[in-house]
Amino acid sequence: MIEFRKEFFANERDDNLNEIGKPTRRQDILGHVTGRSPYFDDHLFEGLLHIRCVRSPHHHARIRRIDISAAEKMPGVVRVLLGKDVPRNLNTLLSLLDFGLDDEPVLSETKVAYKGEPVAAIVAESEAQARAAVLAVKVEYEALPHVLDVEDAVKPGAPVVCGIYPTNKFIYHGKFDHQKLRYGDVEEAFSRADHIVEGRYQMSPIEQAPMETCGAIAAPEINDRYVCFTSTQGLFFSLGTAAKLLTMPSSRLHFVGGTVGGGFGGKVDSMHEPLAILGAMLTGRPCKYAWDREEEMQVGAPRGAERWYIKDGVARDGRILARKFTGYFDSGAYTRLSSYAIIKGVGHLPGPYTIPNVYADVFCVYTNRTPATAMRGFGITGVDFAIEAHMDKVAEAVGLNPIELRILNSYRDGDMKAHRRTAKNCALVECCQVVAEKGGVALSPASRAATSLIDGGGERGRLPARTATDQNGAVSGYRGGSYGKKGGGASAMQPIRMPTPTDAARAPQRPAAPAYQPPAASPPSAPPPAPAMETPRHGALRFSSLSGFRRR
Amino acid sequence: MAKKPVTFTLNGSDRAAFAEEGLNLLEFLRRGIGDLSPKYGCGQGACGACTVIIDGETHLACLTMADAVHGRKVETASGLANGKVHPLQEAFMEYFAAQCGYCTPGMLMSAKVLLDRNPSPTRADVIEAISGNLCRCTGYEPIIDAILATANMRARA
Amino acid sequence: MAMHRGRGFASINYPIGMNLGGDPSQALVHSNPDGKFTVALSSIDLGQGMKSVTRQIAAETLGIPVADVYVDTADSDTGPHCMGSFASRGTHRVGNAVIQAAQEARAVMLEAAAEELEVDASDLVTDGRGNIHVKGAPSRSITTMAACQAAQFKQGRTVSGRGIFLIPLSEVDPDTGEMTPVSCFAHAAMLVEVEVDDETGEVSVLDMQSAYELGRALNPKLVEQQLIGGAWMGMSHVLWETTEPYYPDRSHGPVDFNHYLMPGPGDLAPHHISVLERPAPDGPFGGKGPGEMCANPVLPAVANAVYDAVGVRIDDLPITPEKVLRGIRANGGARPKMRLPRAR
Amino acid sequence: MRVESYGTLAEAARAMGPDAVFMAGGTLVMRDVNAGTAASRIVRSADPALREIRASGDGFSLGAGVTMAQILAHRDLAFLAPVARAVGGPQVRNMATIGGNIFAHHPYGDFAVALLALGSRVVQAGQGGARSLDDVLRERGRSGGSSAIIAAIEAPRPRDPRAFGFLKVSRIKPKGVSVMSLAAHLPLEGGRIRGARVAFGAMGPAPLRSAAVERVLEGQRLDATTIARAAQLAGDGLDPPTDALASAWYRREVAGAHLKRLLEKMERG
Repeated sequence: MIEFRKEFFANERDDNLNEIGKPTRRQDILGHVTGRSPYFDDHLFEGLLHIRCVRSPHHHARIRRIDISAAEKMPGVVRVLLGKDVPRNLNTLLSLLDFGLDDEPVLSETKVAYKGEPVAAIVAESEAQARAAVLAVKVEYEALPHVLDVEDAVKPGAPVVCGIYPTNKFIYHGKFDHQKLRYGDVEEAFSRADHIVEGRYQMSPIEQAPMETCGAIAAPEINDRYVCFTSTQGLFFSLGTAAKLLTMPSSRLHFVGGTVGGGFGGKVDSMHEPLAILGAMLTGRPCKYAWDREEEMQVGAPRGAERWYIKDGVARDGRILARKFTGYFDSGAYTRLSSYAIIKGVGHLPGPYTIPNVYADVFCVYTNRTPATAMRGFGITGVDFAIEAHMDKVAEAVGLNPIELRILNSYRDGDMKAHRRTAKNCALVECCQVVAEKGGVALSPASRAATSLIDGGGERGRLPARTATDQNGAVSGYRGGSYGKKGGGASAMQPIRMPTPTDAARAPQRPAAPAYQPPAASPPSAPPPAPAMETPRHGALRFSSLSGFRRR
Repeated sequence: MAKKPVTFTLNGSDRAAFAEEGLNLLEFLRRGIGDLSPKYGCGQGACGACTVIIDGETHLACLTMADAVHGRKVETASGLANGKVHPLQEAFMEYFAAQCGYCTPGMLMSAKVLLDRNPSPTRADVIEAISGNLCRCTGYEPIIDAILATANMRARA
Repeated sequence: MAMHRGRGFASINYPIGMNLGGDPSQALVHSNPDGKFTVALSSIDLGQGMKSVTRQIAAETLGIPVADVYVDTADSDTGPHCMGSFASRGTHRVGNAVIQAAQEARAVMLEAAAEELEVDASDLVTDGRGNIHVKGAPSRSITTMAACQAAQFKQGRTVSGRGIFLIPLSEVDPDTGEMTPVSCFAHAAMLVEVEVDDETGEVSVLDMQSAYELGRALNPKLVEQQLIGGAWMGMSHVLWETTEPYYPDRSHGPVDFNHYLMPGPGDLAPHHISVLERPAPDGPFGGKGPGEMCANPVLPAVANAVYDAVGVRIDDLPITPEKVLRGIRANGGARPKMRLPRAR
Repeated sequence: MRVESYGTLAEAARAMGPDAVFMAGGTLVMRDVNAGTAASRIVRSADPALREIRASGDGFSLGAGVTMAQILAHRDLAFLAPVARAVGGPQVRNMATIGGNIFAHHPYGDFAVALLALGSRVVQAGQGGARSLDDVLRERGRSGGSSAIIAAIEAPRPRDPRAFGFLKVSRIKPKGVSVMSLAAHLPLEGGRIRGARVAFGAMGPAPLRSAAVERVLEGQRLDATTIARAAQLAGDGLDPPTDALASAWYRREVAGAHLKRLLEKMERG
């Protein structure tokens, strides 16, 4: 039951195109219905070996000893992999963007920080043999106190989950233990509000649950290369991660994928490719490493849980004068993508509304649980639940129909947003109006007449006269840098010209070299000098500030 | 591990191969025979991605021991198109009843048995018939529509 | 026992792409000698339709039928770099890269045609059906096949093009959070009707009325796929799903699809969708990317509907029958609100 | 792991031991095989008796290898069709057996709940006579397993099929595992209940009967007052587990509501 309301924004579109806008069948559909679409596991190899991991039964424990002698003698076992076999056994996913510190090993050597963390990997002739050998690896653990709740984890004296971030909080900009948003002065606005509405919201961890579990098959390819068939959502992302962990030039890696049985964000983490390739390197044979469903659900990274506190100051007529957020993202034991999800979330606050005073402190918190990662709606789904459940409470507090409240506060073209950029291309008012009409909800004449196109801007488009800032959560010992300010910032802020279909004759635009390059590739031109960001705290480890997406 | 010869019919052709003791039919079909259309989704009997038809009934290949098909007729999605695509396949294409496509082969097997037994199913019949096949992408609606459309098309023909 | 109906509303917007930029995607387009084109990408089709939508974008830009284009994805030896398929970036970032590559290839094809027709390339247009002709003079034409053959075998031109799309990295001000998060937003509003059983706390979704604004719908059927499936996932998130049912306690984590709960085909609710299309100024043909945002409005709308039905606010997801029942008990019974009455 | 196949059930029974598990439909055992957690010996039997259904006027006997699909297809067992349909999806019903259902661990085993309410007896392979299902399930609840093989289930047929009722409560429709399942057999004599049997599934380590509810129903008419009193006592004697689907608190809390719904449905006929 779908209708296209072409009357909206009709003058902004040319609806007479040849192929765009047509309900063309999917290019891949014949393969899907005949069962011939080639997913990563649909490649057969002679002599395929199977990898399965030995996993921590503890939330948090020191590893005293790993004894693989019995496992090595088990039938079908070809090799047992340990952390020391991984050429560079520490990574953080976004290091490819120079974002954050390496914090997570492929196979842990010293301690485990969540139940299910891998400490060794069996490479065997059959999956059944690999499973049997997993049980034969003897790991001696010394259990450590653990912490599972985000607010417990940020209390002084909480067990340290990941030593690289000793306060269990990701460090933003080398400056604060959280990401701030400061726009206007919420406290001042609260003092003159007619209503204060407060709420606490909790999202649950959610599994992406693609029908195909995550996995990869790697095999020695001709001429000293490795081919890797993978379910990854980012082919070069996984290739770059594997190249880094295996200290191997990207030119020796040949990744094949592109046809994936669902992802929803759960196939970005690149856990499988490096281990499968390592297996192939050390055995000289094709190796498959894939999660079974149980692993997919409990050691595969979920959409992390988020906890949000929202406080609104509201005028009698329903206008929201101020909104304050405190957010905790449960990152689990390592960073993966949570730190970035927060940036995306903070850029999204306070939701699709024009509110003159906005404040947020958002923490990326480490706990002793499975690391979280991306999922459909990355950084947004959780806070949108909080905002919109909260809006319902605000509507009740001021006695307004919930749709009227949204339209009243909705952002419009030309409004200033809390991240200090002007809103454009808005359409929230219209969506609300269409749904009200379909659902038979009566709107006031003012709400019916509202539009995203002309009601905004003016006073609504101006920055606040004053913004209250603070140094809460300032950290020392980190030296933050800022990509933007150290060469490149100016260009980064320039508007970009987009290629348009009516623009055929124009010479193709060639932006500057991409910021991310595979680690082993030699730069095509002299890179800009790297800002001095070495952290004095962590020796060789390098810290990039939050926005320190440094060029190499 | 002991190996047993298994002789059976796959999509109308005689097949024979050795199966290791305890090997499930899914792995046997995929790696032993080379029919990659049944998919691994869980190995627990809970998702239906490995659904195949054995002697006219849907079974979960992951929970079937390979040698259990000895002397029996097995059908998989790769055999559904016989020279030209099956009406169900045509309807799945037309109704956009697949996104990632991973559940599609199993879904088609369940749909085929439904229509073979009940040429004019109700929506509730279709829902019951596909209840053992999970889909994470489509929200099921287009799949239900495609199966009902196939039945309607056949009724008209 | 009583069943209580309630309606809940939510509206959202959604930022398209990795929010700070710095996430390039590339595309290569080239023609076979007979005018059939291949688009080489390393982008991933997870089911969202990456291959299909870039195929339509390439065909539109080249000015040829969609059947003359095939998209090859994800071989790192042949497909140029792409950050990947996440953050709703596929349509927007890769689509723009494909346009740029296809424009370059199209320009060569038109030059080849111009040489054959002995006219100026700038006077040529494509008809989208495999022909190139002089603007206003359809009889002075050449097929795209002939043009590409001429380019290859007579003129020695490669009918090919390269494309990249990059929104450069931007910075975040640590003190204020000032940033340039994204270049375009999609929008949605959703009205959900639920029924709540006050003896068991069970919630059924009865109906969804939605409006989604997602830029131009590049392929309306692909858009429909995302919206129907995405709203189902939203319903699933709010009422069923969790890997840790007793979070933050880790016990009883599901390890199979019998315990990891998602609505079955018998739990569906009719979903009445209206699509609005306000083209994104920087999107490929104005497209934005409906893939992620479609689920988001359902979560709060259902929570708000549960409150409307029985007067229980559940602010912890998922909204299980147990939480609803505990809330009803705490209130001493259901307290229907009926805050979104139907106008007469 | 070794897989052993035997022509007759008697041979299979002799082959059983603490290191062995009997596999019928495979829905439980193969999952363990796939996960590498199965017993070291898998015993199977192709004995045709396992698949036999015998139905007579007063009773019926189901071979332990009879599948849910066979029950659904059997005309004379129509009153059990709603129970069989509540087990798994179509594929599972084509595979899952009566015998397996009796050994199925929480939250599976809905069919056993119905068999328990019917007063079934279990015929074990290689052993004379039959034991009550109550005893077999109680033993299973305590020890968790058994190395005996079930050959068949015998049960009396309700004289009036309306005296038998079944309800499965699940979070997912139409195929989901049990929050709980309930079965009641309430034969009427002169309008009063005689020989009430009420069983719950997913409310203890194994399906179990509710003595308190049965006592309240016994000798009464099935009317609103009786139903309300039964519903109040529904939680008594149950020991529901907490799992991903529901907590013990919730299961206990809604047992009465669901029992009331089942009894009201039976009252309506």
